[in-house]
Amino acid sequence: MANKNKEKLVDVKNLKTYFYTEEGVVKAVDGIDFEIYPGETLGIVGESGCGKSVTSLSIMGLVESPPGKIAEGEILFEGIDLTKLSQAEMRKIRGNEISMIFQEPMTSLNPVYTIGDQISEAIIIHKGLSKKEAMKESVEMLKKVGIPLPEQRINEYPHQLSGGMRQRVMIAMALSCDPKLLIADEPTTALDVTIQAQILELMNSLKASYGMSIMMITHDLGVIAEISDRVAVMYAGKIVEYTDVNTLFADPKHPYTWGLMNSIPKLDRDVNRLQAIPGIVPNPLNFPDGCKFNTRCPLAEGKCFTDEPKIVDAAEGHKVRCWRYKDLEEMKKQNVKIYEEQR
Amino acid sequence: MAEKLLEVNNLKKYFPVKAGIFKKTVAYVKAVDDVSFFVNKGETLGLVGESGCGKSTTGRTILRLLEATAGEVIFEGKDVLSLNKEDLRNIRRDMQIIFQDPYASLNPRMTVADIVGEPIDIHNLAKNKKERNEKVKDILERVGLGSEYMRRYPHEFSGGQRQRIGVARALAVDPKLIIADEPVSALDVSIQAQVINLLQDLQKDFGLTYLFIAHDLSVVKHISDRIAVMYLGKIVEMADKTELFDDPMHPYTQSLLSAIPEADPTKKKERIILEGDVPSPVDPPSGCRFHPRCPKAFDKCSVEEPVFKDYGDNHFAACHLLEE
Amino acid sequence: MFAYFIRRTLGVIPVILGVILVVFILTTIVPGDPARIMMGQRGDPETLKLIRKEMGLDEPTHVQLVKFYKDVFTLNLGRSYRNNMTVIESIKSRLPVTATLAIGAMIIAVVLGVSIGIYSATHQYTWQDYLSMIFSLLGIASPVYFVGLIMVIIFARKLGWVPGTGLGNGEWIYYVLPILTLGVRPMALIVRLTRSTMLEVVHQDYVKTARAKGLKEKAVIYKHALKNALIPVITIIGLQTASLLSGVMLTETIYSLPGLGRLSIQAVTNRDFPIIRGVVLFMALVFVLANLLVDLSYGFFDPRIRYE
Amino acid sequence: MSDKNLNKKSNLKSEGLKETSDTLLKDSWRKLKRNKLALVGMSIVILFIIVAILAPYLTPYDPVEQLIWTEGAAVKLAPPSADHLFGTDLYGRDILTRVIYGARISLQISIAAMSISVLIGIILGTLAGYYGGIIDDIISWIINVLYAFPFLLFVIAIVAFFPPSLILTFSAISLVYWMSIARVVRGQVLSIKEKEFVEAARALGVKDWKIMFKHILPNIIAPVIVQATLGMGSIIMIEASLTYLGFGTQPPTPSWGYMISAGQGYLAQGQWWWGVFPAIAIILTVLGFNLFGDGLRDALDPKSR
Repeated sequence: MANKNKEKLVDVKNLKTYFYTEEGVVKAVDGIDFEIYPGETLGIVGESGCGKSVTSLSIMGLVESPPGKIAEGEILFEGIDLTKLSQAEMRKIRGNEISMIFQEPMTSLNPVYTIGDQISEAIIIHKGLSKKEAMKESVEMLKKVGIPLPEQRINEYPHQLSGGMRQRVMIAMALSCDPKLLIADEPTTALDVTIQAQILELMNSLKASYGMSIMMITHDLGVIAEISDRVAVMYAGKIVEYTDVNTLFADPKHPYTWGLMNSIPKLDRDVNRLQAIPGIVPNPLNFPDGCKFNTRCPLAEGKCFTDEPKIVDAAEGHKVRCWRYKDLEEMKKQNVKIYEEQR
Repeated sequence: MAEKLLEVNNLKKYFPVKAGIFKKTVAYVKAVDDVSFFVNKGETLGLVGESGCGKSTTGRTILRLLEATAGEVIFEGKDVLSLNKEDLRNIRRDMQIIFQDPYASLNPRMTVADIVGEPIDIHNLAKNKKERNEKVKDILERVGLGSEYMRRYPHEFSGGQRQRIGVARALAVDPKLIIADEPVSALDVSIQAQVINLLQDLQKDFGLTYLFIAHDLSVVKHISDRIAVMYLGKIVEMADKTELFDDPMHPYTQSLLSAIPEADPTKKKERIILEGDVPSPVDPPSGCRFHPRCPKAFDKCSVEEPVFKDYGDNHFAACHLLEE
Repeated sequence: MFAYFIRRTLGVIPVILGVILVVFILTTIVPGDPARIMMGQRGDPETLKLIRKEMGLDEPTHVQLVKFYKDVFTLNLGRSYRNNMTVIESIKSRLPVTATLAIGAMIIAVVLGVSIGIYSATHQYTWQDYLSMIFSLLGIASPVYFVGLIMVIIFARKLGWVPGTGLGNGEWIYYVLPILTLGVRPMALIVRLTRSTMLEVVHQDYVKTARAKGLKEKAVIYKHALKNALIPVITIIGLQTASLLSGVMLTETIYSLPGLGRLSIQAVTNRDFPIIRGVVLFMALVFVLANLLVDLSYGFFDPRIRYE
Repeated sequence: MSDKNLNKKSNLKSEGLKETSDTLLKDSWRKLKRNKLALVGMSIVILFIIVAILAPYLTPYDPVEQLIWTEGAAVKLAPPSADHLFGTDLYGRDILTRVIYGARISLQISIAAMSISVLIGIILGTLAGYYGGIIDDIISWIINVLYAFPFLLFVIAIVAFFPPSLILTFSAISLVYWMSIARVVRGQVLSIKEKEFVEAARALGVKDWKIMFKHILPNIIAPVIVQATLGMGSIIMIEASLTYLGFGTQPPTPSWGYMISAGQGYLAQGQWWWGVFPAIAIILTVLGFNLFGDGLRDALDPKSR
């Protein structure tokens, strides 16, 4: 057991990140546990407001405070609790051992500095190179992420590049100091499909050559299936299901995961109607009692409205947070469509 | 033989590019450049393409929210582009639009009742206030919103609910054709399914015809009967949806289909990764517009523009490979 | 970028033509006979006739207008009816005082305003932040002449640190209070604007990116946030020129300084039309040119414009 | 069964819909109430307006009557006392009374000037923004030209040659102030006319003028209110400066700017009350309008919650 612990690159324990607003406390992340092993890709999937982005910002120590604060929990990175580090210590890790790329390539680069300027910055602080050497290194990085004419590009400004190119620049910047963990927050959401395919391929090949771990945050089950080894499904600040990618898609045990998978149209089979999850995500200031999914869950009954389920091992390496996951299994066997095709 | 409700012939929409000292028009963005297609009564035609391919401009030009540069838009035998103001207003009873952004598409200072009631007032579809309110109530219920919502303002609703209000507004005039411009792409996955189901139900109940504009191929495939694929202002392929997905003819369609990440980790499909970015529509490549990125391009492609023609069973495509 | 420069510069031409037109209208719509107004009771019919002829008042309006345009472009703006100096000479002799005041005040306002604004933004909700907010709110709400009055009483009369009014022999010490007085309002505005744009910029994605790189907070603020935050501040500096010139009139009045502001007020009181025309025109042109400079400086701060 | 009901109820709640509907006005008021500075500003503004309206009922003195002729030298420049809370001026007039009546003049001029400015500003700004093209070119040109003049000098140049009157003062101010409103309106119209709900209205066949009145104008009211509130402060300031220089309201009509200019000479000699009280009145009023305007900007912004 101790041995296995040592292997973990990241070990998040009971993380709670709250936002203290005038209207009340928003429990954006409310007690989540997960781990990332060296060289693997962990996918975190969920809809807007589920807390997936806040999770990544918590790891980076970039939650805006006030109003945000890590209220509880540990984030162990190579055994060190990041939540206890000083700002100065955290800065040595950010951009160096853990780096991050964001959703909006259009706004994530500073419009008034050149590409080279922005990439070399991290190299200068973390690797201690001179500006000139760092610029050379930046050209190398741009080459690695597949940007044509890198010598020319480093002198250009972000607005001169397309969205896909900018995301490549972000990746070059993130990888410039050989991080052990790359956090990617919806890196392809703002991009077109053909460009998304390019970026995903690039990330996969860079992962192979750099051997880093990736934490991939997205709402797109397709991207998750494509790139992750293991997946955590988040809903209303909690992880509701957590297992490896093949198991998740073959045998989803949480009604939310199940619903999510059935609500997206498939390319390889035709259905007349999609099985939509009814209702909307509850207001974070006004979460229901009991299971947070109970306002939308067709299986919700009795206990679901009063007691919050704990996350349990439903099978070896398959965690789920639901009182009725066994009933769901039964229904799946009998081919019951739990999300009725209501009109 | 299916009856054509809408026929678009050689539609062009160019936007002037102004530059230089005197802001003279130095070039044109050829957003829509010689596009022809038709939509049959009662069917859904999906119009897909990546951002900047001109699909939304096509939709807006058909409705004359933008004035076309050239071409014909025939709706039930009438050329929409040559109608005068009065006739245009009348024809707008039959053609409606649903927008992408559920936040920008509803007037924040109007109640839901007024938003949905406005089309009824304009086209005098109700004899008195009571009838109008009845109608509004009716329509709201059809899109899954209770009449208790009538006095509320848009900002009180979630994105999915707002999109329903937008649908109700379009529905209020009892249109024949609805142009749906990316109606679900701003919504969360679980909400997308609700709105897609709604659109399908309404189509069945009212015998609606849809021109469904989207960038998400799986959504388009789910809802459409036929699909047209746009690239850089042109339609490169158009066919029945099963035909298009089973046997894509154009290399762009092929790579587009292969690029979609599928929610199935067991399926590792062969990707055709396209090189580079979509070129600027101001100065599109010569010959076939896809040739600089096309994995199968040959000499002729950069010189001569391929003709968009029927390769049997209403499977249209524009590619030199097919002519060989 | 060249095209941008040229276009902006050319864009100023219609505004200048308009400014000249407005100045003409201002001094033509005057009720009654300008010659009579100028000379008051002392004018005998002969003099009045002479003045009318000299000013071209006996010509139809459109001829007068064309003549006025010609006069402006040939810098032939006539002479004062009080001391017979040409308008150009009058402006030249008064300009140094006003320029010293205005430029001095602007430098103080920008340097202090931007620094205090940044400090305030980076120390949000501290007592220093509240203090600077109170100062800037009061600075914006206080009339220039009252600020000047209080300063004179405190620093000149009570403490005796600096001379009160007048210009002495033009030593710099005489400019201290007027410059401070004139600078208070623009400084207060710049403090507020810098603070609010900094707070806005700090929430931009690229600032998050900079932090994610592991940059020190100082580098994040002064390198990544500041340059972006300065763009709207520069705009305000340009637009403030006009209200600064209004302030000049008041400041010069309370400190009895022989500048353009005083000149303009004297000219209005004296009904000295050529001087009124000249000074109003000059001030408007200064504003137009100042804003042209601001526009051009965007090219330096904002690469999106540089590569337009 | 009760579970089902519970489910339904929490569903409604979770969709963010309260039992009663919030109008935009109520929503803004809720946001405004949270902003203490804005409430201070609003209180000052309300106080200012009440004082201006009720002036004759608030003070036993006449603002113009020179008491030294009836009560003798004792009331000449008398310091603040129980009888004269703000003291008296050189002519034995009660300064508090004159400050109160000064509020009246300020309010009259600023409201009149602002109403005209808003009217012209909305009309020209909307035309420029909605139609664009040559109409926009001309209106924008006028705005740019007028913007080039120092406000104070421009107004002085207008008022100096006409017989002074209230009407002249506010007309001259609004003649140049409208462009501040027009600029805001034009910018707003430009951005709103690109919104999809305007496109939707066009797609429905709504006529141009109706789009302007029903869809665009209601959406620019908020920024216009904000700009007008902030502008009230500027106009009060301009009016006071004008009077201070001797070009605005003429004595003996009580006006803050004139009182400062008359009282400034006595300030250093210890008779500070003549000049200081009207100055405090100006500062407070302008501050009030600025704080209230800023608060309104945040409260009326649909983006902030």
